[in-house]
Amino acid sequence: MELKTLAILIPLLPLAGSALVGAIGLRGLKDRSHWLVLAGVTAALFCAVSLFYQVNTELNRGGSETAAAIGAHAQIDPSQQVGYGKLAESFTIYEWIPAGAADWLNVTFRVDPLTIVMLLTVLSVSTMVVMYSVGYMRDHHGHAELGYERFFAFLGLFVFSMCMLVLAGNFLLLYLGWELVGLCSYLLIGFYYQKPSAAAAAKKAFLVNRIGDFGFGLGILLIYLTFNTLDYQEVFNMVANSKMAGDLALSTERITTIALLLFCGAMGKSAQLPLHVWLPDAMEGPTPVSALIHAATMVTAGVYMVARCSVIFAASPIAMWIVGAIGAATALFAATIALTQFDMKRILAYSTLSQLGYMFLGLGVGAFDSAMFHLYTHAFFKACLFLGAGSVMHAMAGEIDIRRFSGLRKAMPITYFTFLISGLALAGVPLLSAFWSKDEIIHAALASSTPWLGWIGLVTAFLTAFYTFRMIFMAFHNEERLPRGVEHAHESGVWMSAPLVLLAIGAVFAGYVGVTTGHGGFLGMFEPHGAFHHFLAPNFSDAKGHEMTVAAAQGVAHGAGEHGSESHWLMWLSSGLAFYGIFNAWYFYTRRPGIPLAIALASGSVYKLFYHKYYVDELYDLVFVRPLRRLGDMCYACDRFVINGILWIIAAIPRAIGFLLRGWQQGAMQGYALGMVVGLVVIMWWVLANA
Amino acid sequence: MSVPLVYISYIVSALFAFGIFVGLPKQGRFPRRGAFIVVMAVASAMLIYLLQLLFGAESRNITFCILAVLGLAAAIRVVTHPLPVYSALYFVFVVLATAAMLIQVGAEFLGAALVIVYAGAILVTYVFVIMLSQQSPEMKGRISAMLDYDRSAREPVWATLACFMLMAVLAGMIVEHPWKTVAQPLSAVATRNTVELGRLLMTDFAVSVELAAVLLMVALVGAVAIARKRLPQAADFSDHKAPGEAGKTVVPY
Amino acid sequence: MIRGVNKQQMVVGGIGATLGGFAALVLLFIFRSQLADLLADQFYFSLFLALGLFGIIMTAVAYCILLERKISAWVQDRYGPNRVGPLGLLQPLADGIKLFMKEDIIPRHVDKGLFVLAPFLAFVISMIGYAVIPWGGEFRWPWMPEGETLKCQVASIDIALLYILAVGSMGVYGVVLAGWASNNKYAMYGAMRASAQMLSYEVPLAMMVLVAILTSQSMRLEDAVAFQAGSWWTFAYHPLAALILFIAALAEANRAPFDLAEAEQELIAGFHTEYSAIKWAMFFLGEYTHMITSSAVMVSLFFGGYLLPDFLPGAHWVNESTNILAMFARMGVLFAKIGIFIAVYMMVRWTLPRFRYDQLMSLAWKAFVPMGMLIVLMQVLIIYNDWPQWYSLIGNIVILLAGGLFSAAVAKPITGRQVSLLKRERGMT
Amino acid sequence: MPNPTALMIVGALLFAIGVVGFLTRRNMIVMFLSTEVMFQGVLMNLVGMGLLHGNIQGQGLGIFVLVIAAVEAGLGLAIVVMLYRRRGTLDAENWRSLRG
Repeated sequence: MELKTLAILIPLLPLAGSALVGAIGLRGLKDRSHWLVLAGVTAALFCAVSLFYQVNTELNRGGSETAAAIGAHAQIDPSQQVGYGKLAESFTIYEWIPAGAADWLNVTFRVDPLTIVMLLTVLSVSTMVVMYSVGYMRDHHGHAELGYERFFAFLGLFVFSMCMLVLAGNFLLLYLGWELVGLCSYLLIGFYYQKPSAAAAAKKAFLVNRIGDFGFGLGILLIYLTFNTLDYQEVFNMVANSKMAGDLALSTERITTIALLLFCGAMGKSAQLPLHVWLPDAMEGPTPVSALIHAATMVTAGVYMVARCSVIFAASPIAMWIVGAIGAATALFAATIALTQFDMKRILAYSTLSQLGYMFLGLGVGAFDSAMFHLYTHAFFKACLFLGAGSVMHAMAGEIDIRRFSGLRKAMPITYFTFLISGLALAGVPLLSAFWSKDEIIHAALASSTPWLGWIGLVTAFLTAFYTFRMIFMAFHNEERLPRGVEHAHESGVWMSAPLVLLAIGAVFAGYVGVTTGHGGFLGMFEPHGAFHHFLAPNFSDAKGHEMTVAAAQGVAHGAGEHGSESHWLMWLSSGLAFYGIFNAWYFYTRRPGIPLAIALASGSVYKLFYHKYYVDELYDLVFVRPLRRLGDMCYACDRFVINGILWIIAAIPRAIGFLLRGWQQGAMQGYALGMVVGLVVIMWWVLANA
Repeated sequence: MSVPLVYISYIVSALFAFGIFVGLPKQGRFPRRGAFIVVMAVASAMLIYLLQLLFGAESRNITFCILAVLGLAAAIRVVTHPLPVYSALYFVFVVLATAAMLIQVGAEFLGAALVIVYAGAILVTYVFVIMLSQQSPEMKGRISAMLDYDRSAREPVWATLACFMLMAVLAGMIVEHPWKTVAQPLSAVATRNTVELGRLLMTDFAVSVELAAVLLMVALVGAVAIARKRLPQAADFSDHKAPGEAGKTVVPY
Repeated sequence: MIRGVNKQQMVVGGIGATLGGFAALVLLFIFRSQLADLLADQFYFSLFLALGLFGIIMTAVAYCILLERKISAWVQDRYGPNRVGPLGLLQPLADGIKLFMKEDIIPRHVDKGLFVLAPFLAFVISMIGYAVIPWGGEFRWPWMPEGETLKCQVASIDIALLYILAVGSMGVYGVVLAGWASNNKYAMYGAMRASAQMLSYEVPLAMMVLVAILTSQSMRLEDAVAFQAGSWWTFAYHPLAALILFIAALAEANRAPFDLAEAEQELIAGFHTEYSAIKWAMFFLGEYTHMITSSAVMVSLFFGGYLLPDFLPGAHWVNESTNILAMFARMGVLFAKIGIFIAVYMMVRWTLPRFRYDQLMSLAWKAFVPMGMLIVLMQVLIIYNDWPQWYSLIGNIVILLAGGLFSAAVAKPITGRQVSLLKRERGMT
Repeated sequence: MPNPTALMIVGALLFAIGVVGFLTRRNMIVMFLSTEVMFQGVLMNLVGMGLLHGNIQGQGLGIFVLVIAAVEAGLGLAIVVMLYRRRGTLDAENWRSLRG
């Protein structure tokens, strides 16, 4: 099929499934509601694969020259339009909003390597999660939960929204997808809307996202003001040429403002530091939702957006610095909180925050392709971890606190092994997927002008390994204990274990697309810039060619070329840290279970700080929520007494007049009609007399 | 031609209003049949005179005048006849006269549509409803069979006065106003009238046509919903009725 | 000897008729050139045509009644009327004379004005539809100048089909007023049934006429006929539409199996219970005239009008020549087609049992109206997209099949009285 | 062809006659009939004005008058039937519950 057809089909197929389920699910499909959505998402996945093959072929053929040039990281003249060529195609589907005299804001889809990477990630994880949900959203007798069809309709809608977000060819459509995924997130977090905590979490997620989206919207408006267009390609071309609309020169302040406003949206959606509070609470939603939306796909939208706008960000060193700093801070901050939590899903949520921080760190030092690579590998193992946690939760009758159970390894072998593999990947154990991607980011950071970011990354890597295995050891090892009310643990059914296994395979092997050269097999393993980066190279050529980040790019290139010799110490160091973290966890939680308590008691306030998540929620409550509530009370009082009083007085006047005139109304319609006619005649006569 | 047109139109209005007043039912009988006929004849004559003045010298369109007079007389009988069925039939006559007048001025499609929609559908519905609600009167005791509320008019004086004022103001305005007539309009419009009308409806008025369709649909549903009779459900057929009870219930088809 | 008429009357009548005929011939001969001029003028020709057609159709109606009786007798394995004249051919004359001679009763309790008006309305309204039917195409008297032609049609107007619909929609008044004015319970029920029925069937009727209008893209009947010249008849493009039009016309004419307004078993004689003699005959004439009118319209719209099928020998001459003989041939073709339709009407009446009232209504509203809408939509699409016209044949078949399948799938007992064989109802033992 | 003004005068008279019928008659059906008479007047006025301006839009609007009349008749008669079922009478004077 043509690219255009495929690009249209990819969002429409899940939407069709979702709409059908929404329309006839409750009456007709009931327990079978999942089929339509599953079919739609799977078909979309096939479309995306087909898209990938077409573009890949094109890349290897037509775009080989430029790609080769970029792959070798030759110096690129910024004024030269390098890059997309035939690899990126925009399709205008529909003229959407008239903007100005002849201009339209169109529904434009853009297909380029970045899009395809995102689509493949999103759709493959979605397919897995939809499959998993079929097993998860049922009780022990295999009956569907209440709202089964609603769940799948929302899930399909989410996949549609995410595809729209990814495929968007201009900022307005991106914003639409952005808001749509926010809506789906809200709906799905609040899926168990009878639970007050779920409803509150949904509301919180929505409101916190609003803050970020406000900045994002402002950023888009500023882009329109600056460049007079919202189309990606045009905007990026102008940025690359340092031009504004009307051929004025673009100031760095302006571009920084735009980048920071856009990043504001990314902070909200990807839960970066000041706006991270919603993500842990979002774990109130069903576990597949947590896996899909709040770990693998939607929260990475911010990363995707920054990578998409790499040209804009790369043009502003300050913005890059802020992105990197916030990413590093979030990574460390979330990892420390994760050390102390006991709720499996919350640990994973903080881990997600931390990994997203890595991605932003990578973006901040100009390693856009490495960040995308980490996004891609992270999707697999984090989804697998979440789904594993869901599997445990399913077996434990909803209990998720790792203090309440242990030693599940025997009872749930599949869950255990997949969880272990994904955990190893998350910890950064060599030869598993995250090892490659995380190391790349740290390496790029160390090679950049801000090496301290890389050191933070290394510390976080150690913490990551520790908290991951703390969870694994507490939940799956030691003697078998079960929470009250659960007779015996059992392995989940095939609907749930199949996606686990598939995702675990992904967690092992996904990393190799980034380390093999695409034509060299395993021999190119230690060349970090492999097929993945080669594929993505056209997207970031402009950004990397820009003088601001040439240094960073050169650093990566430098490391890439001689990873084997000069950077070996980094590999050894990071794997050493990972193993050390795992060893520590093993020692603390299986050998000497008393130690953690002792440390917690000894560290005292620090532990409390971690345990209470740095009191951020409380701080927000104090600084924002309570004053706002006061303000609301004041407004209410004002409304109640002042405005209502005025209204009462206003209403009293016609009431009094009505009281006087009531007698005239005799109830027979014809009397009124007579009055109307007389009035009509008088008015007409009046008009005539004065004509 | 010394009398201004406007005074003639006032006279016509007064005569028509008076004719209605005379013709309105009082205690169910035709109160002053002779007077009514005389007044109507004079009013018609004045109307024809007025119309002739309006037509000017080049055309004295007697057919139109006759149709107008017949239509107006029928309309007056619609509002004055004490029996609703006759009112409805007179209204059919009004519709036919109107349609004929429209066809005469070249609006042939509208005329035909008027007959189809009004005479063919709306009025049949009226007749249907009237028949549902009223028996036809006995020949001998027409008054006794007539319903109270058909026998007497409600506040005829005020109504006819208002009617006179309305007629006078409208007719006076129409006659007096210096209408800007477009040169040679009529023949150009009249040829291929139906085609032009179709084009107009499908281009300029396309949205209105859609809205009208929706409106009709809504009215259809609304009418069904309003007038539906709550009848016993079909399940009632399975009930065993006591002898003598069977058949007393209204059974819906 | 016709029963009911004495010999003296017959003799006087015969002499009078002969003398009158002779006088007419003489007058014709004297004024022949003026007559030729008058006949060559479209206006006067139309006048003559109208008068002539009135006679022809009255005769045709009378013989339709005879035909009906013969056919019913044939269906019921009887002889039918065979006493008056050879093969009973003078029976209509005898019937007519009888109906004129009978006492005209106006019951005391009726509303006299409307009671008298109703049969005339019924008759006249069914009569005036003739005006726009093209009876024989264009032709030329031998004495007319070369190139000029006359239309063998009373009125050739732009909105002929609308006119027919308008006239048809007025047809209900005769029945309704008769029923109401009779002040009789059965007549009233008959009238109410008739009015609802005719209103309902007018909708599919108008839709099918609309299909024909769309197909020939003109509201003139002669254009509809011309459209069918040299191509397939519209029937071949729109068989379903023709079928629906036929059935709706049957219902409009209050013919069996849709004659609920006069169902003997239920309503004595329905709306004309109180009528007798000439007023009753008026209703009768009205019904048969209505049949002829609707047949003529249907033939013109869907069955080629006065055209002979092309493959017949001489069809070219008959269809296209302006010769007066060809015109008469065309008229003959049209009358033959009308005759076939009337025969079908009668066969239907004596073959099929009467519908129940709810079946009648659901047939119109649940079958004909949706199918009609689809056909109209399809024809519009064909015109809009410039598809070949024969697509409509496929469309018709598809609509018919789809409608049949759908109704078979959702068919439910209509009254709820039927006990399901499969499911045991609650409360039943 | 007649002068459009004549059409408008006849329309105005029809309208006024309808008004008086609506005001004086107590039978609800006849009141509705009177409104139909008013519609006729409006229709004629529309056509007349259209002719006056030399265009066909008056007739186009006339079609919509027909639509409205049909809608009004359908709904109005449905309401009348319902009211008749309630009280068994068509007298408009019977429905005065809106009296102040």
